This record gives sequence, structure tokens and C-alpha cells, in this order.
Amino acid sequence: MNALNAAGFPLLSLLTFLPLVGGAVIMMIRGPEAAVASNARWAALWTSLIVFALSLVLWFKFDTSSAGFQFVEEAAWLPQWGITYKMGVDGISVLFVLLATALVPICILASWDSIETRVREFMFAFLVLETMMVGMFAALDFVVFYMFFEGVLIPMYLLIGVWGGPRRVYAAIKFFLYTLAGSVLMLLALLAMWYAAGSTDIPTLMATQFKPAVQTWLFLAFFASFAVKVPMWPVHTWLPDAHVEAPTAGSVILAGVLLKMGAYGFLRFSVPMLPDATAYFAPMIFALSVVAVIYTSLVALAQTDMKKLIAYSSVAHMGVVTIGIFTVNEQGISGALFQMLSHGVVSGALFLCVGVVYDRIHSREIARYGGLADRMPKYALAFMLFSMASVGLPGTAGFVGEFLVLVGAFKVNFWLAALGSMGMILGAAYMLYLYRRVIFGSITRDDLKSIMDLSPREIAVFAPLVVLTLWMGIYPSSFTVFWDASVHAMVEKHIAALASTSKLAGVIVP
Amino acid sequence: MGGTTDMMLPVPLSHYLAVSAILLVMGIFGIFLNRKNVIIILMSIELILLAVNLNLVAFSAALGDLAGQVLTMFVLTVAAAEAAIGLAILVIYFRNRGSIEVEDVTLMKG
Amino acid sequence: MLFATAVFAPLLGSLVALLFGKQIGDRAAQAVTIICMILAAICGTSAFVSLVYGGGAPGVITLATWVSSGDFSVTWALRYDTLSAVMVAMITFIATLIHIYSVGYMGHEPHGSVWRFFSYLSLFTFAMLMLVTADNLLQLFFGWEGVGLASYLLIGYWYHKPSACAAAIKAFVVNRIGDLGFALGIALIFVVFGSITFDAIFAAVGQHQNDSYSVLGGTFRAYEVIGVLLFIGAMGKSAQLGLHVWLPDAMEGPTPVSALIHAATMVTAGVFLMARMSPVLEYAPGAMAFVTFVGASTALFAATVGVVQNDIKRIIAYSTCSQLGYMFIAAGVGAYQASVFHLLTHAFFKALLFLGAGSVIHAMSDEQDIRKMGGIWKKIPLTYTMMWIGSLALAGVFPFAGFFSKDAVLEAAYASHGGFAKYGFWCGILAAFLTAFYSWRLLILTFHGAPRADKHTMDHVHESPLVMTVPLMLLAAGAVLTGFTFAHQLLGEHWQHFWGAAIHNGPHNHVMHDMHEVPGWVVALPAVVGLSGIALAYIIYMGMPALPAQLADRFGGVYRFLLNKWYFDELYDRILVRPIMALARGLWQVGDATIIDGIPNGVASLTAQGAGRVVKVQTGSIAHYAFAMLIGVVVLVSLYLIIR
Amino acid sequence: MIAQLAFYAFAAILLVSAGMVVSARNPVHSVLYLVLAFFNAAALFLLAGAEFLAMILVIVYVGAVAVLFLFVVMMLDINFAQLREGFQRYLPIGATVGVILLVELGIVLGGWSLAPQSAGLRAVPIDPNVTNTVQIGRVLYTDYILLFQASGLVLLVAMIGAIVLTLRDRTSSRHQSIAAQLARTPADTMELLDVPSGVGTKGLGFLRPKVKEPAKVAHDDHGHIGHDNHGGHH
Amino acid sequence: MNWQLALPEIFLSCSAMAILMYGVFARPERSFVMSSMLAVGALLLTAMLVLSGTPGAGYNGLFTVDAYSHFAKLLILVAVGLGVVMSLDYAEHANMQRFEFPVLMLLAAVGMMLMVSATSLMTLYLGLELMSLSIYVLAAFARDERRSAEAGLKYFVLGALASGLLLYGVSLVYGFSGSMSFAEIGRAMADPKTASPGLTVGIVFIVAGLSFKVSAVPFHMWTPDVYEGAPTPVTAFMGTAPKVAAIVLLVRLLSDPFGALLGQWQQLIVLVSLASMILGALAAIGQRNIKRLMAYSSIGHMGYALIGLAAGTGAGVRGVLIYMLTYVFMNAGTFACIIAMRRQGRNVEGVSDLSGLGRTDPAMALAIAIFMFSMAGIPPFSGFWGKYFIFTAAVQQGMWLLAVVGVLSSVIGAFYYIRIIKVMYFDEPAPAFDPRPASLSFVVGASGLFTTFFFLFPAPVVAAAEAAAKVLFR
Repeated sequence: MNALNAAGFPLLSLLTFLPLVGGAVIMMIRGPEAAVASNARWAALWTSLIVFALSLVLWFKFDTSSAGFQFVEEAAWLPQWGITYKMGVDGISVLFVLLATALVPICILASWDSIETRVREFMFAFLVLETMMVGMFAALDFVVFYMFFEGVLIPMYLLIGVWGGPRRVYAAIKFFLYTLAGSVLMLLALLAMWYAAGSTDIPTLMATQFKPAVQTWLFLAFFASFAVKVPMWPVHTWLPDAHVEAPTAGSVILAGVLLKMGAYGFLRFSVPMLPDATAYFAPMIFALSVVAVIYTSLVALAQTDMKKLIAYSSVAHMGVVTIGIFTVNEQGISGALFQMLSHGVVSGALFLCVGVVYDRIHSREIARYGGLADRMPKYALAFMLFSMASVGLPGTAGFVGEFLVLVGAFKVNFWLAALGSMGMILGAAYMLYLYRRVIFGSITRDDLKSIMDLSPREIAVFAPLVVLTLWMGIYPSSFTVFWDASVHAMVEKHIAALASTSKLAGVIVP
Repeated sequence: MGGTTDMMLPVPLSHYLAVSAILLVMGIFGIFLNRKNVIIILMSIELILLAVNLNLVAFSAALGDLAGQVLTMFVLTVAAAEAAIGLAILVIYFRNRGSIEVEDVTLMKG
Repeated sequence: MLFATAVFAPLLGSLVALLFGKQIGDRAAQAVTIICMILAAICGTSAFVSLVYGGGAPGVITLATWVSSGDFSVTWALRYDTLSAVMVAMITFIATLIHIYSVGYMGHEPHGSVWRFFSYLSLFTFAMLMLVTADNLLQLFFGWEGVGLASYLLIGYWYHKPSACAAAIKAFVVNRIGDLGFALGIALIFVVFGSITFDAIFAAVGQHQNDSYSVLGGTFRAYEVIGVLLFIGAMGKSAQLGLHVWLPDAMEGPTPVSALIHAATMVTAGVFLMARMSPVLEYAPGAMAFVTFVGASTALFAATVGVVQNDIKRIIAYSTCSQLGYMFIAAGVGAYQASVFHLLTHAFFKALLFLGAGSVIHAMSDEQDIRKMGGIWKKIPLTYTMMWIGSLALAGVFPFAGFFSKDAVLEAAYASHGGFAKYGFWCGILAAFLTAFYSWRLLILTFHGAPRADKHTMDHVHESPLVMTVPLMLLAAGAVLTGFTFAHQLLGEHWQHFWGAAIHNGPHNHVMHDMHEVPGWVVALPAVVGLSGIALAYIIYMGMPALPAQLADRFGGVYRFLLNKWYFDELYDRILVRPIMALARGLWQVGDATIIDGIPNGVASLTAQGAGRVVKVQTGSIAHYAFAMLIGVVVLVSLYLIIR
Repeated sequence: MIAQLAFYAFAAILLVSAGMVVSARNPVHSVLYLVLAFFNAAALFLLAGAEFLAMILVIVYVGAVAVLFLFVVMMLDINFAQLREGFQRYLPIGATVGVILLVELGIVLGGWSLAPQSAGLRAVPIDPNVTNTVQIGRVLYTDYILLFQASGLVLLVAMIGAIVLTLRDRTSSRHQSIAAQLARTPADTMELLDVPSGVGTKGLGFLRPKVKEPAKVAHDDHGHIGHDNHGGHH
Repeated sequence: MNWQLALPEIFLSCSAMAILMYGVFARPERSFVMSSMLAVGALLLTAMLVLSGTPGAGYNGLFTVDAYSHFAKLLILVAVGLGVVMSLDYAEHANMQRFEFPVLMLLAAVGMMLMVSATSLMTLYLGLELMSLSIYVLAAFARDERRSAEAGLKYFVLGALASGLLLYGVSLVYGFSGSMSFAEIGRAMADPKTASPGLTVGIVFIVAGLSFKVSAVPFHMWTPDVYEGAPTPVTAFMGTAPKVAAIVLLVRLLSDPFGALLGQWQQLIVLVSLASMILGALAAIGQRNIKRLMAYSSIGHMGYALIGLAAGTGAGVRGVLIYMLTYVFMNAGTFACIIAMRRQGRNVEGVSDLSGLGRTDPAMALAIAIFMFSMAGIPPFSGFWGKYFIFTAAVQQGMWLLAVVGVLSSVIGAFYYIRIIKVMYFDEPAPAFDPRPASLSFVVGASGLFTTFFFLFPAPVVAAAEAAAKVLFR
């Protein structure tokens, strides 16, 4: 087996495991507590920055004209049992790797001061999380995927539980059990697929045709796992709790990357591997997604906690993503992918916005704030931009994905498009309502009168996100070009698969 | 069941087996009956072992195979060893608690 | 190039003011934005002149790819044709004047924050320019939403005022409802035409005439559905009946904002959309009838409400609403040219009215209630004059601009056949009467009669500074001149030469011709009713000032109904806002917290109970353990014997 | 015929005494019934031709195990009066379980037949011409040497176990440790302290002997505490 | 007769006796540590003998050495070795430092090795008893400790009952098949149609007896009490090696001589497995004593292992072996941590005593966290791989009920595992534990490394397990 990719360099493995190495180094730091904390911060930042810099190679070297997997590396692992260590990215996954590597340094920078206790462990957990995330998006073997997919639970559980808010224990355990309950069923699906195909190699599985009856069960098992992760209504309630209790960086990474894992799973497994079941279950997914969009948007409207509001908005946005994925047309999937990316940036940024004021006032109650525009104009500006992006204003990142999904959904059904886009209206309502209550109005509380605007460090945190948000809104083609070929191939294959099954069915049942 | 091999038994094998089965049930019954005294439970277990031995000997005779008897011998040996250890444990238990009532042996539960 | 400069100069000004406003200060920010605006106005006007009079060729300036996915591909591009050139010239011109005016108007604002205002103004202008120069529907949507954002920011400019914040949110959210329809319309256009670029759509109009689309349980011609969806978008932005509720509240913003976004430009986006999409709408007669109907109803509705309002800006706002109705009547009957013409003239005189009102408010120490004004005409004669000019134009008195455009609208409505057109005509006539009436009611109550303000205020009444009055005068000039200058070109016999391919009239649509051949009384009627409205107002408010109160008493029900704007806000509050908020809380507390969380929590507690029960068996008694084993054996043996 | 009669007689006594074992109120009686049961079982062994085992049963079981039981029962000095309370509580369930099991075993055992495939596959065929003891002796150290040794280990474990559990080297009893006694010096065990008069020993507590440095209190000038003269004693 | 087949066992027995002699004559204060060291050495040598042994059957068909027994024996020896090392420090504190302790462990190891090599019901029985009797004594070893005595008594009484039932089953099987040798029983039952019901009832009895040692439901009742009462190193020992021996024996017995009757015992094992998984998951919730918790956890784990047996395939047996391998290390490591839970010289066992361990002793907390995540089956830890191969077998056989219930109960089980992690990391620190002796650190470290890095080198282990399983399913 060729252990190296075409470039002769195991880039993806390096990206995956370098953070782990960094984490190990951090755990070896000894000395007085303050020094350990400071060194750990710097070490973590440098590690993540180096990883990010390396990951840029993906951006520049990726061949956008190819629909296949690139940067593929392979090593024997359990050769007799069809399990190999195989990494690679295609247009669908490559940007998520970049998203993960880009968000981690931002998160580390964002938790520079807000994490005061057990800094070393925090940074370690975060880097482990990065390993898991990058590995998951780069995995080309189902078992490898599963390991990373599940492994994410460990650092995230600790991040929420150790550095979280007052109800962190409940939130952490809920998060853990919800997602575990979903994913164990996927393990069974994995085994069944392995049994049917004799391999857990993802490209092989994609090429395998499963019997329609089998597909149904596999689909349901995948659904159990990915729907929780997305999260789809009605298995979304772990998310608000987890978000609210997690430390800011945890929320950012949760919203930014972890939620994408479910949708990515749908795209990587459910849709390409199980075309018939996808077609069969799409209406159900649509229904759930539409409910998610409307229901959670409404719930967001009633929130009194900033993070919870944004968390619920995430559910609504992810509802749009699932609609897009299951339209299985180019606009729908492309829109879903874009929405995932933009949501990763925007809602991560929104959580950072909450974190900024939380660090100062230590409250997330919306009613606790008001009139921040007076004291924090830069903050207000950034917050406005991200709110508008979340609302889906054209010219920001949020619009492109939402609109493409709308177009994709329209191809399926008018009502799907109309109801699925209700988030446009409700989203505007809750985001602006939030913004008004926090930023507008007059300052009434004494501690807000002396609140400080963004520090240079915080500006450094926000600046890349601002740039990304506008970039993605104004010139989205630089992102969509990555996956156009892959999405095209996927849609073609899906249509062909459906056609062949119906032909098959025609033979069996005249 | 008039085989050639069961001529060593004075009665049909089933009679032996029946006695043994009744003995087994009595042993089990004894456990249900005596929830007070651990020693009685041990004796009930001895009855069960006796039933086993009876079975083995009967089968051995019926099959014309000595293996059953050899096993019986080992069973007897082991049972003796078991009794020694069991009673030793019982003694230290009694020393600690001053009682061997079954219901008392509930320091740990749940 | 000129054209592109006209579009992007305001953006530049806005960004500079926004990003560096704090550092460079208010003065510099104002200077930068105004310079950029002037540049834009010059470029915009030149582009218009060169296209219409200089023989320039219409075209498309492509800038960059925007969104592309599969066969869905959209570029950033500027469309240069008569329609957009007219709009650009008008927008840049008026916006420049408003920028200048704002320097004076916002002079009392605390220092260090006005840069924000100018940035928003320029941003708004930019968005509007993007809207009118869009080469495709998505870019149009970009501008569309951009003006929404800018209007949100401007309405909520005084963010300390809760009412301003509420109005800002209301404006944005109500607009969004329309935008959803618009977005769906765009999607449907893509599904039908396979593209959303104007050229591609217009070229393919003929091929998809008989396409149908199923929705609401029925199957309709796709064009009709498109027309209705687009018009829903236009309804939101142009404050048509049903989605108009945001417009009056939007008066919470500073007055120049009202002038800019709620009179001259933003609200006209819907009309512009109708004109822009004329090639498609021409083949959607059902949708067009709907447009006429809603426009006519709005014209009448807003006029009735305007009659009884007391807030000077709200009266003008309702008049805007009403005038937009006229524009839609025209668009609905196929006379897009008349519609755009009215748009153009209206932009001038309505901006004039708003800025004049601003000048009054400025003079009256921020008083907006006309019941507390009166007797100030001598103190602010210039403003008074300007308001007269504006009102005359609004009322459609010859030779002011409104006369030409309103007449054209009504003639077109008459000339077009069909019930909805007739409905539009008569509503328009009625509204014309009411318009004239409330305009003079406003004038008289504001400027004449005994002073009703307190002495302190009256002492401070003063004419506005030059920086405010000069724009007023320029606008007044526009309000006087645009009518007869352009009427002939836009609507006269060479209208096709003027418009080129920018607006399309279908082969069966002869309204542009027919409108010139209506009976004489139709031409005269608007002027007559306008004059009689003025006369009535004069009689009532100058002659017998006690009468209005008596009338209000006598017809209390009607009065309150009108005063409360037909109770639309209350209705929406009852049937939409409150139920939705209640639903939201219910879904959260009951749906999420009780039911959805209840299931896993219930499972958890069941599990815990099960655990308790399981553990209870573990009594610690040797005998019980032995029982368990023996019973286990017996059960297994029994099962075994049964299974066999 | 006699053999058959003997079988039934012994079997009957066996079962009756087994019943008495589990139902007797006095554990001593139970043990004695157990002994009786063993004797009868030995007789049944004999009837089946297993003479050696019968002897073993009597010698090992009656001679050792049962006596051990008896010994323990008597040693443990149990309050017999209380032992029979609650006797009836589990009777129904016990009876049910017993009856079901008996019926099932009856069904199963009644169907015994020699497994056809196994005929002639005797591991150690019984040779009627050789005595039982000799036969066992022949195989025990040859074919079954492994198991024989293993059973030896079992007995070893039993021995170790019984000893390790019950044998007490009495730590409380006073053995002489000559080396330790000889190595003792006065400094190890005694210290002299100044005790201010008129002060009690409260608050000072009990001083342990053999402290390397003299107790701190000795230097404490404030003399708030008195001293305990026994501090040096062992 | 090829007596060398049993050379490891013979060597280990002789070593045990030699150590016994040494202990008798050595100076009492040194005898315990020295004899423990010697025991570890003996185990190592035995392991080498096992490795160098050649497959074959001997002792009149009573005893067999094959890849399957190799695998199991090595695992048992490792487990016993870890047990001996773990008890080194504890015994001194608990006043149990007597040289008989390691000797009994060695003798138990001999018993287990006999069990896994048994190819006759007789060997099975004697090995089982040798092991059991040693453990009875070990459980009661802290004889002045009331709970230890009670644990010993419970384990003994119920164990004796279990072996009585087992023996009854043996007698039935003997009577109905005419032989005690696995090979001949198998031949007698080659045609399941002619197998008499007596055989199957006998199987039930034997399964019941072995299930007791495995502590599978409904023969599990002793487990929590004995785990709690027995001295912790003994609990650790009981939780690992004997379980391996018993389940390996059960697997061999059911798949080799009774393999043809798969259809008859499969349902039985499915039932037992289901009940064990569910009970193990449920009952551990709410436990405050960590040893009891581990007891229930082990019941659950045995349920999972039995899935592999229920599958009745080579893949299933492979799964069982891998599962037991990972289980031994997780369990030993966890118990080493529990033994290290000592404050001011006194051992504590409450889950709440772990409060804030993440801050007071990060290394140990990390180790426990790894073990807990591993037991919950979270990748990449070894516990995941155990479950992976187990469920592979179930899925291959289409045993969806088992698989689904299995994964779902693993979620319930995960609750209490992560609750321990929660206590360690999220709660406010309790006073720190006493310094951890090197012996325990060794066990924790070795187990932790194995558990964590198993995923790096699964192939050889899986290959070995597969080779072992091939013995039973050719």
C-alpha cells in the first residue's frame, strides 16, 4: 500500500495528529501555575496556527476540477478485515477541514483570558478536539470515521463539564448520552455495511449497491446518529443546553464544526450510499426540517438567554441544511454545503459576540444588557454584521447558502421552499429583537456604563471572521468552486442509481 | 431399557435416577426452606452432591464405564475440601458476627 | 465607467465614514460622504444624459462571478439602460440633496455620532443603486435587502428611543415577509427559465408562456404565480395594503431619512421591480389585475387615513403610501411608463414635502403634531413656500409635476379595459380628492391660524439655515419642472425611443396609445377633484376651525377607525404578533421543555426507577440469591423443554 | 430380588433422612440425619457395584465431613430457638420450584437410553472379572493422573485455606523477643521531664514514648501545662 | 503419554508449592513481598512455557493444548500477574501480608489453566474447583474484616450450590452421551435430532454453573456483594482472570462438544446475554460504592461477551476473546485505581471520594477517565474494539435484537461511566489520596497504555484471536 499521497507527503495525517502532538507537549509543561497557563496558551496557539498554515496547502493545491478524493493516503491497519487507515478529501470535505483548522486558533485566542482555571488541560482538550474534527472530515474509511466521530465526544464532554456554566453537568451528560445513543446505532449500520461490502472503505461503500430493504434500515440507523448530531427536530434539545453551558470556545466549535458532522454524515453516507432510501425518506426529512425551521425559530423568539437564542437559531439554520441535502440537486446540496460553512463562521462569531460581553459582565441574560452601542461601537458593528449574516442578508455569508437551498427546494416543492424559508422572516425577528435588547436602548446598569469595547486581542479574533463573512457573501464562488465537481458527480450518481433501481424493480415487479 | 450393560444394577436405572432426582429436589427444597441457618444450606448442598454422585454411579454402572465412578471419587474429594474451606469461612464469619443466621448476612446489598 | 462610479462612489463614502468616522470626526465624514455623493450625482446624471440624449448604447457591465452552482449562475453586473439610468440619476440627485440637508438637520446631534448617520445614508444610496442597476434578480435582491438593512439602521438611528427600535424591527421584519415572496418568485423564475439574468429571462419569455405550476392545490400558469410572488415582494417594500404597516412607524427615524427612504427611493423599489419585470408581467394578466386592485385599494385606504392624522410626518407618509398605490395602478394596467413617471415626479415633490416638514419640525423644536403648530408662516416664509409647492405638486395642480404624472396614471387606468382598471380609476379619483384635502389641511393647520404651541417654542421658531433651504429650493425646482419637461418624452409619442428596450409592452397592450385618447372629462377630472379638495380644506380649516372637532365627535366611529389606521396594527397584533409570541413561549416551555425534553428525561427517570427496582432484588440474603439461581435454572430448563 | 428390596429400603431411608436433614429443627439432628443419608447412599453405591466409592463415602463423608459439620454446629453455639422462624414463608415457592423441577426431570430421565453413537466408546470399560477397587486403582494413577494430581492440589488449597483462615498466631499474647529486649536502652523508653507543680495533666494529653527530640512542652516556659509522669512508660 | 503438554501447569503448581515452602521458613516480615515477587516470576516463566508449548492433546484426552488455550492462558497469566502486583501494597495496609496469598493466586491460576485446556468434563470440574476454592479463601482473606468474611461466606455458599448444579448437569450429560470427553460427546451429539432431552437439560445445568462464575444473569446475584466485601485486590482478581477462564471454558464447551446443538443453547445464551446487559446497565446507576458499581459493570460486560458466544460462529468467538482481552486490562486498571483510593491509610470506596480527582491527582484521574470511556465503548479506546468485534459477529448472524439492545444498553451504561468522570473532573475536590505506590502505578500505567493504544496495533491481536477461534470453528 502506498502510505503517502501523490505529493509524497501525508498532509492529512499531519493535520490530524499534529494538534495531538502539540497537546502532548502542552501536558508536559511544568512549573508555577501562572507560567504553565501562559505557556500552554502560547503553545496551543502556535500549534493551531501551524496546523492552519499547513491546512492552507489544501486550499491551494486542491484540484477543483476533480470530483474524486485527493491527498489520499493509505496504510494497512486491519488488512484481513477490510479496514484500512485511509485519509483523503474531496470537494465536500476539504473546506470543512479548513473550517476546523481555522476556527481552532480563533477559539484559543477567544479563550485566552476567559479560561482561568486548568488552562493546560483546556488547551489539551481543545487540541484533541481538533484532531478528532480534522480526522473525521478527512477519514476515508468508515471505521476511521467512526472513531473520530465518536472520539469527539470525549474532549467535548470535558470542555462542557469542566469549564462550563452552572448547569454544566446536566448539559454535558445530556450532550454525551444523546449523541452516543444516536451513534451506536450507526455502529451497527457500519457493521452491516462492512458485512455486505466486505470493506469499510468509503469509496468502495459508495460504489456498493445495497438492497433497497437493507438501505431502509441502514438509513434509519444513520439517521439516528446524524439527526442527533445535526441536530434535527425533535432531537435537538441537547443543543441549547450544551451551548448555554459550554465555555465560549466550546460553543463556537460546537456550532462551528460539530453540528456540521451530522450534515456531513448525511452527505458522505446516507445520500451517496443509500440512494433509494434517501428518496424514500426525503419527505420525512423535509417535514422534520421544516418543523425545525419554524419551530425552533419561534422558540428562539421567546428566549431570554443570548446563547440559547443563538443555539436555537442554529437548529433552524441546520434545518435549512438538511432540506438542501435531501433535495439532491446541485443547488440544494451546494446551498447546504455553503450554509454549513457560513453557519460555521457566523454562528461561531455570534457565540464569540456573546462571549465578549459574558467575559465582562458574567451574564447571558438578555435583559441584563441594553445600550451597549454607546460604549462598544466596534462590538456593535461586528455584532450587527454577524446578526445580518445570520438573518441571511445578501452580501453576507448567510445569504448564499440559504438562497441556493431555496432554489433547490423549489425544484422539489413550492411548500418546502416557502416553509423552509420562513426562517428568513422569523430569523430577522429574533435576531433583531436580540440585537435591539442588547445593543440598542439606553444603558441603565452601572456596570455597563464602564464596559470596555473590544480589546486588540478580541479584534484579532473577530477580524478574520468579519473578512470571511463578507468574502463568502460577496465572492462565494471561491468556495463553491471546491465542491462543484463533487456535488455534480454525486447528483448524477444519485439519479443514475434511482433509475437503475426502478428499472430493477420493474423487472421484478412487472 | 433392558440393555446388556445395566445388568450391574439390581433395579432399572430409572429408579436410581428417580431417587437421585428426588434427592436433588430435596436439596433445593432445603435451601428454600432454611433461610435461617447457613449450615443447613451447606447440608442441602451436600445432598445435591449426593444426588450427583448417585447419578454418576448409576450411569457408570448402566453404561459399564468406570469414568463415572472415577469422577465420583474426585467429587467426593473436592466436596471434602470444599466442606473444610466452607466451614472455615463459616467459623471466621461467626467469630466476626456472632451469628450465622442467613438474614444477618446482609451487610452488603443493593 | 461613469455609471459604475455613480454606483460605487456612495459605497466608498459609506465605508470611509463607517470605518474611520470615529477617527476622522463628524465633519470629515460628512465631507467625504457628500463629496462622494456629488461625484455620484454628476456621474449618474451624465450617464443618463449620455444614454438618452447622447446616443449612448445600453449595455451590461460585468464585474465578477457571484453565486454559481450547477446551472445556477449569477454575476455581479451593472445593467445600463434607460430605466436604470433614469433611476440612478434621480436617486443620486435627490440623495445628494438629502445628504446636504442632513448636515443642517443633524447639526444638533451630539458630536461624534453623526458620521454613523452619513455612513448609513450613503450605504442606503448604494443599496438602492445596486437595486436599480442590477442585471439579474439576485443582485436586485441584494439591493432590495440592502435598502432594507439601511432603512433598519436609519429608522433605528436614535437607538435610545424604544419606539425607534421597534419601528426599525417592524420595518425590517414586515419587509422580510414580502422578501420571502420575492425570493420564492426568483426561485420559480429560475425553475421556469433556467436563469435569473434579465436578458436570459426576457429572451425566453415566449418559450415558457404555457408552463404551469401547481401550488395551493391548483395549477396555474407559471407566469401568473411569478407575477404574484414578485408583487408580494413589491408590496412589502412599497408598503402596499396589508404590508404597509411599517411605513408610518418608520417616521421614527430622522426626517431626512424619511425623505430619502420612505418617499423618494426605497419604497419605489417595488414599482421599479414591476417596471423591470414588465416583459414577464405582460403575460400574466391575472397577476396584473391583482396589482391594480391592491394598488387602487392602497391609494384610497392611505388617503382616508391621511385625512385625520395629526403627525406632520405621518400625514406625508400616508400620502406616500397612497401615491405608491397610484404607481401600482399604472403598472397594473400595463402603463409602466406612467408608473415610472409618477415615481420620478413623486420623488421630487415628496422629498420636498418631507424635507419641508423637517424644516418645520426643526423650527418648532422637534414638535411634530400639527395640532400644536399654526401661525408660523410668517416666521419661516421660505419653508412655507416650499411646502406650498410640494403640496401643489402632490395635489396634481397644473403645471406642477404631479399634475402630469397623476393624470397619466388615471388616464391609463381609464383607458385600460376591465373591471379592475375601472376600480383603479375611481379609487384614484377619490384618492386625488382626499389627497388635495389633507395636503391643505396640513398646510393650514401648520402654518395658519392662531399659534397653538407654547410661547417658548414660538419664540424659537426660525428659518432653517442655508444648508437646509438650498436643497429645498432645488427640490422645489424639480417638483415644478420635472412634469412638463419629461412628460412628453416619457409618455409622448416618442416614448418608445426614450425607453428603448428597458420597458416592454406586450403586443396586445395598447394602453400607451389609448391613454392619450380618453375623453376630455377624464383628463379634467383629477384636476377638478383636486381643486375641490383644496377648496373644501380651505373652507373647513380656514373658515370654520371648530367644525373638524364637531365632525370628529359626530362621526366618532368613523373618525377613530381612520385615526387608528383601520385598526391594522391592532389586527396584526391580535392575529399575528401575540399568537406567535404565545406560540413561541408555548413551544419553548411546553414543546421543548416539557414534551421533547420530557421524553428523554422520562426515559432517564424510568431507567432510574428500573435501576431501583432491579437493585431492590439484591437483598443481600444468601437465601434469596440462591433462590434466584434455582428459579433461574428451573425457568431455563422449562424454557428449554418448551423451545425444543 | 433381595437386592431390589434392599434398594427400595435403602432408597426410602435415604430420602426420608434427606427430608429430615432439611426439615429438622435442630441442626445437630440435621447433621445426624445427614450421616444416616450417607450410609444409605453408600449402600446404594454398593448395590450398583461401586464398592470402593461406598467405602470412601463412609470413611470420608461420615468420618470426616459429617463430623466436621457436627463439630462446627456444636462449636458455634447457635441459638436454635430462633432458627426456625419464618420457616413457612418460602414453602410455596420452594414447593413449586421443586415440583416443577421434579416433573421436568422425570420427563427427561424417563427417556434415558444409551446414546447410540456412544456404544462401545467406553473410556474405561468395566471388567466384571476384576474388583471395583482394583479397576479404579489401575486407572487412577495412569489415565487420570492429571486429575489425581489436580485433586491433590485441591486438597492443598483446602489445607492452606483452612489454616490461613482460622489459625491465629496470637498477636495479643506476649512472646519473648530476646534481641529486642537486649537492644533496649533507657533513652528509647524513658525521658525525664520537669513538671511544674500545681498544674494538671489536662491539655497535655498522653505522651507517647520514644520521641527522638524531647517533647516540645518541656521547653515551654509558660508552663501552662503539667506533665504526665507516665509518659516514659511502656 | 505426552506429559509435557501440561508443563506450564506443572511448573506453576510446583512453583506454588515451592513458594509455600519458602514462606513457611522465611522470616515472616519479608515472606509476603518476596513470595509475591517469586509468584510474579513464576507467572512470567509459565507464560514463556505456554508460549513455547506445542499444540496437542494428551492425558487420555483430558487435556488439550491449542491456539485457543494459548490465547486464554496467556491472558489469564497476565491477569493473575496484575492481580498479584496489585495486592502487594494493599495487603500491607490491610494486615493481610501473608505468603499464602500469592500462593493461592497461583493455585487458582493453575485451576484456570486446567479449565481452558479442559477437553473433558472431569478436567473441567477439577479445574473449576481448584480455582473456586482458592478464590473462596481469598475472598475471606481479610478474616477480621466483617465484610470480607461475609463476602467469603456468600461466595462460598452460592459457589458450592453452583458447582452442585454444574455437577448434576455433568452427570446428566455423562449419562445421556455415555462419555465425559468433549470429543466423544460431540460425536454422540453429531445429529441434534437424535439428542435426547436429558442432554439439553444437562447443558442447562452446566451453563448455569458456569454462568455463576461468569456472573451472568440470573446467576449474578453474588457479584456485587462479593465484589464489595472482598479485599479489593481479590475483587480485582476475581473480576478478571476467573471470568476469562469461565467464559473461555463456556465457549469451548458449547461450541465444541455441544456445537451441533447450537440451535438449542443459542436461545439460552441470548436470553442470559440480554438480561445481563440490561441488568448490568440498569443496576449500576445509583451505586455509590465504586466496587459495587464495577460489579454491575462486569455483569454488563459479560453480557456483551456472551453475544459473541450466542452468535455461534468463529467471528463470535474471536469477538469474545478480544473482548475479554480488553476487559481484563480495563478492569485491572480500574481496580488498581480503586486500590489507590486511600486516605490516611484507610481505603475508601465511595464514588464521591473521587471528587475533584482531576485536580488533586491528574494522572490517576486521566487513567480512570480512559478506563471509563473505554468501558463505555468510546473509540479509540480498546473497549470500543471489543464491542466492535462482538457486534460484528452479531450483525453477521443477523442477531439484531441482541445488537440493538446491546448498543442501547451500552448507552445506559455510558451514563454511569461518565458520571464517574463527571465526579472526578466537574466536582469540587475532596482531600487528596495518599501517595500511590509504585506497584499500583505500574498496573495503572500498563493497563492505561494498553487501553489507549490498542487501536494502533489491533491487527496482530485480532489475528491471534482469530487463530484461536479457528480451533473451535474450522
